[in-house]
Amino acid sequence: MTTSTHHGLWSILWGAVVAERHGTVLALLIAGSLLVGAGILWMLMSVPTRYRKPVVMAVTFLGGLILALEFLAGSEKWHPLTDFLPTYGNVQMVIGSFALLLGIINLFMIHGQAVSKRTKGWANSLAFFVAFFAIMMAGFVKDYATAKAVSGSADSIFTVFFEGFLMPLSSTMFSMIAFYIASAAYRAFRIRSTESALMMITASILMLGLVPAGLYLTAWLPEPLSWLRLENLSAWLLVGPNMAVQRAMAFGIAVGALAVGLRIWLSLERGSFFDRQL
Amino acid sequence: MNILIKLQQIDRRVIYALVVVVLAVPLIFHPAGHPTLVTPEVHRAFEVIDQIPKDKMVILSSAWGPSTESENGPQTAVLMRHMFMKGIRFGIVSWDQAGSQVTYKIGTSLEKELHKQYGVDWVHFGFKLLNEAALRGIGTDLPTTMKNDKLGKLVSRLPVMNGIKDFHNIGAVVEISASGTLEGTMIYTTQPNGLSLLYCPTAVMSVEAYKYLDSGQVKGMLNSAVGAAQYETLIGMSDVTTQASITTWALSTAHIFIIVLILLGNLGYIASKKAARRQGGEASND
Amino acid sequence: MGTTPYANPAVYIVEGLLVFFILYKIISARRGRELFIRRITGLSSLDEAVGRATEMGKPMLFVPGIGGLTVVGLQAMAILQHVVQRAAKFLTRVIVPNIDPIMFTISEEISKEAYNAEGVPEQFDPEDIRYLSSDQFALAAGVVGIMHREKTATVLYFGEFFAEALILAENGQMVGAIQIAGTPSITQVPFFLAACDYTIIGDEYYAASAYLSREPTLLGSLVGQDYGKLLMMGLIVIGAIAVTLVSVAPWLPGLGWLNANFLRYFLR
Amino acid sequence: MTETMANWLAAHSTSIIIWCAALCTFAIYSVLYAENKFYRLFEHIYIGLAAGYGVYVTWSELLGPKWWIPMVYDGQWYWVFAAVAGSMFYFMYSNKHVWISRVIFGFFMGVAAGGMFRGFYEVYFPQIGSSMKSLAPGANGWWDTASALVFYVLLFSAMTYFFFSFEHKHPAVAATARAGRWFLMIGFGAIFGATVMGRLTLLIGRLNFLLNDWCLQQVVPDWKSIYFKIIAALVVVVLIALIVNSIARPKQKNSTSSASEE
Repeated sequence: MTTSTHHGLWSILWGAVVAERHGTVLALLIAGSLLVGAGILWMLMSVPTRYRKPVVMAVTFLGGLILALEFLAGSEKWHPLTDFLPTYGNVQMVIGSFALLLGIINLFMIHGQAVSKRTKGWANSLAFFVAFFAIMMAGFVKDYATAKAVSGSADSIFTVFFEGFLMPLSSTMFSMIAFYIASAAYRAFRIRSTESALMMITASILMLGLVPAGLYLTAWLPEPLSWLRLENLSAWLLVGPNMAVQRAMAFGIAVGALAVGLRIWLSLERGSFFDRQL
Repeated sequence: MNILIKLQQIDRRVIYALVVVVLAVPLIFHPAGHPTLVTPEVHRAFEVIDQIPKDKMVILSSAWGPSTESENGPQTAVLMRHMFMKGIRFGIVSWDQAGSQVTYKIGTSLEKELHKQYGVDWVHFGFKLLNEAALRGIGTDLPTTMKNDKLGKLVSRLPVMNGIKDFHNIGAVVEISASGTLEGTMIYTTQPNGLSLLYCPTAVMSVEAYKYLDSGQVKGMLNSAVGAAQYETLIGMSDVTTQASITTWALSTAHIFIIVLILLGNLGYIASKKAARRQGGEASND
Repeated sequence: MGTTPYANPAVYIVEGLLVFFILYKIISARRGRELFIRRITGLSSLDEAVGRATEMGKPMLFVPGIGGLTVVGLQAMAILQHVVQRAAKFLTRVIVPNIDPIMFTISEEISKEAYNAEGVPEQFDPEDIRYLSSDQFALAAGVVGIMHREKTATVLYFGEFFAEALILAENGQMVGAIQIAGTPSITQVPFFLAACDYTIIGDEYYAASAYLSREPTLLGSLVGQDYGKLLMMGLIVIGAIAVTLVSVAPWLPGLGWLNANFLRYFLR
Repeated sequence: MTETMANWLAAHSTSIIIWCAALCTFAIYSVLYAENKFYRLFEHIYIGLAAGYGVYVTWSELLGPKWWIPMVYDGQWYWVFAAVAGSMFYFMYSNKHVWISRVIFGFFMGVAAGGMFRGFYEVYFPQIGSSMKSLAPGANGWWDTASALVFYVLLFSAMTYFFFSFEHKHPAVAATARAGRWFLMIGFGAIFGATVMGRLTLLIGRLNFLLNDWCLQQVVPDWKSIYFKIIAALVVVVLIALIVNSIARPKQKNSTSSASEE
């Protein structure tokens, strides 16, 4: 069949493009591609204003089209897009990770300014830089140093930064919410209305029913009333009313997500970000 | 009456300090062993794992880091222990870099205790980047998707992977998570391949998961450390004191404390409203 | 096993209808069809909140959540635009702390434009739009600091929130600010309900941005979504009747057909 | 010299880590009393570490193995174009060429949207299916019918609350929607209760570290030690003083408002 010869031709061409290169050829290819890339960017810069929105729209649409078609048009017999997905995922992740420095640039600007102008608390900003470079350098040295002693101590230092600082700092920050939740319960959880009463009562039953406390508090209830025991009440609340309500909210969110997805995908979304003259 | 209103203005730092005391005391002095309560969703999780045939592997999909170790750590540990005891092979993949370290430690310490061998009874696939392709790959071609294990060895060469290729050889997938990763695993790993999914969330996320338990998209669930403690009861550890059982006892006192706070707060609220009404509708200090 | 990982007839019908409803309503709204949106409690109090800050001569704080450049975040920006315009009219400052560098540039731009639109560009203080940190809790710490130092009279939370929601709302209450929150993050709604004066719940958040901006696309989409939800309710009712009939009157004709050709795609 | 340093570090790393971790924990918790310099310093260290670690991990787990190594060592030169695409993000800092960053943002938004059809099918079709509950009496007799009815009432009234395109004027609709909002509160109450448990569990984890890993291993030999008793007694005394103080005196402005950067 003709399609198969076409297919063969394509694969030969594709094979030529993706063939592994090494040494000087590789270096030349990389340098050349960089030049081509710079050229593409330069061309993009000079795209006239009226073509800019269509370009963004097309890229948005095509980016999503692959995933949409994979599911909607794919079948057991026809699944080239499914086979392409792992590569597609890799490409996305690699490109996305280049955005990493966006946040870092901002942080550097803020703290760099504080240090250079010696504003109040600039020492803290200095600590930011020290911590930033210390853990990053320790990480790279431990991975790339050739001398065993060097990489060994870097590894130990990295472990100290990681297990001695980063891990406890993040878990402590997170655990601090427990204090806030206690004081919030005390000051804000009031029976102001039917609504807040319902919320408060459900929360209280659950708090007791989820832990052994509830088990012992209402264990004296006789068998015919056993459904009133806190653990049974809270179990019923969770699988009964709570489940129905969570599902109702999920349905709303599901349709909402579909609508939002469509608007974005087809570039129908409006708002200052989308409406701005490019 | 007056004291109730005054209590309303109690410094929040006093409440913070009381929370610490209420939690610290049961951490030092606590009843031995486990509470007897076991909820149905934990029971079902136990049954799913318990009935997995020997020729299949369980995948622990672990999406948590050190900041939620006290919730997700006990869940990971008890599931690993059960599978070691039953001789069910399992592989754990971590979608969190720091979490990979923590789960590997849990595995190695249990392995020592139960005389099991890494690479033969279990494998840690290390940290992998969470994306659609990786989730899909678990079902379609596990060894190729994982490639190297935590120690950098080729996964397909490990004895534990004998006969494990794709979803036909996977008994269940367990999602141990501290963030919204459940749906991804559902969409790309378990449902297209008809695999059983168990869920080990942090308490915050457990409430939203009941809709999936109802639909069978999730087969069983261990809710936070409390769920892990219940699971420990099921595998015959009810007399042993563990991190999860201590947590459960400490939670009991803390929850009662918070309920007392809520009650006091509301009594004070009512009292101050009454007082305000008596003073002729002066605004209450709410 | 048994189910195919690709689309089936039920998918084409249900998702097709949903897409149709949404697109149809968007298009008809854009063509100028007037669409109705019910009143959303809490939104009408936005003006009251601006007024209070003006009265007290204190700044307002607008926290656009901790999501990045997502639809939720962008809708928060639409609400921000509305708020800043009102505030600019009364020369009240609005402080906007950001977690995401991209959102930071967008919110800066929006504020600047809002002041321009009110004819008081010189009143815009770029220092009020801040990038704090990309870390969730570091951001929370920074926002808490701002609340206490600036004694903000009004705090608005619109966007995606996670564990930090409670820290923020608690501290806002501590400084005695009037607080309004709106978030589609269901797990954080209870904390806003407990600590804020008004809370816009779940889906209402999307309605809120449509309501405030009166943007036809958003309004149309919202109406289309309502039809979509009605469709889902209808499906459930049909299914429930069919399932009940199967156990009560299995001999009824057509049940088998319905089951084999449609319902089985839902009932796994 | 590096040799001895490596050995010393390796030998003492456990103690060092535990002491550092305890220091960090206290520094962060100190903010609960009042905002202070110690806390602010550690907050900045935290931001710095998190950012530095992020750069390291992105390189060592992502850009290194998935981009640099395939490109430079495996000869897949075409990966260069990923860097070109990635550089487009940075045009957001340019006033003139900001639109180029929109191209790459658009790509990622499109990707996020493209998965919606499959997502809706896999997540919500079973949800719709399992909502089709039989109203006929089942294994538990009429109890099943009652549960199904309760389910439908809650599901539909909560869904009605989220209809926006018509005024909830008709008394039936208004009442349903109001009931729906009440039922939602049950769901939110459940989330609140469970969240309390979750956050307390995390705090228990930290306290457990302070008590068992730090205090018991590094500070005092055991709970019966005299030092521990003294510390415990001191804590109780301070606590009582705090309570008495805060009840006896009317509320004052909290001292958290001390000046702090950013």
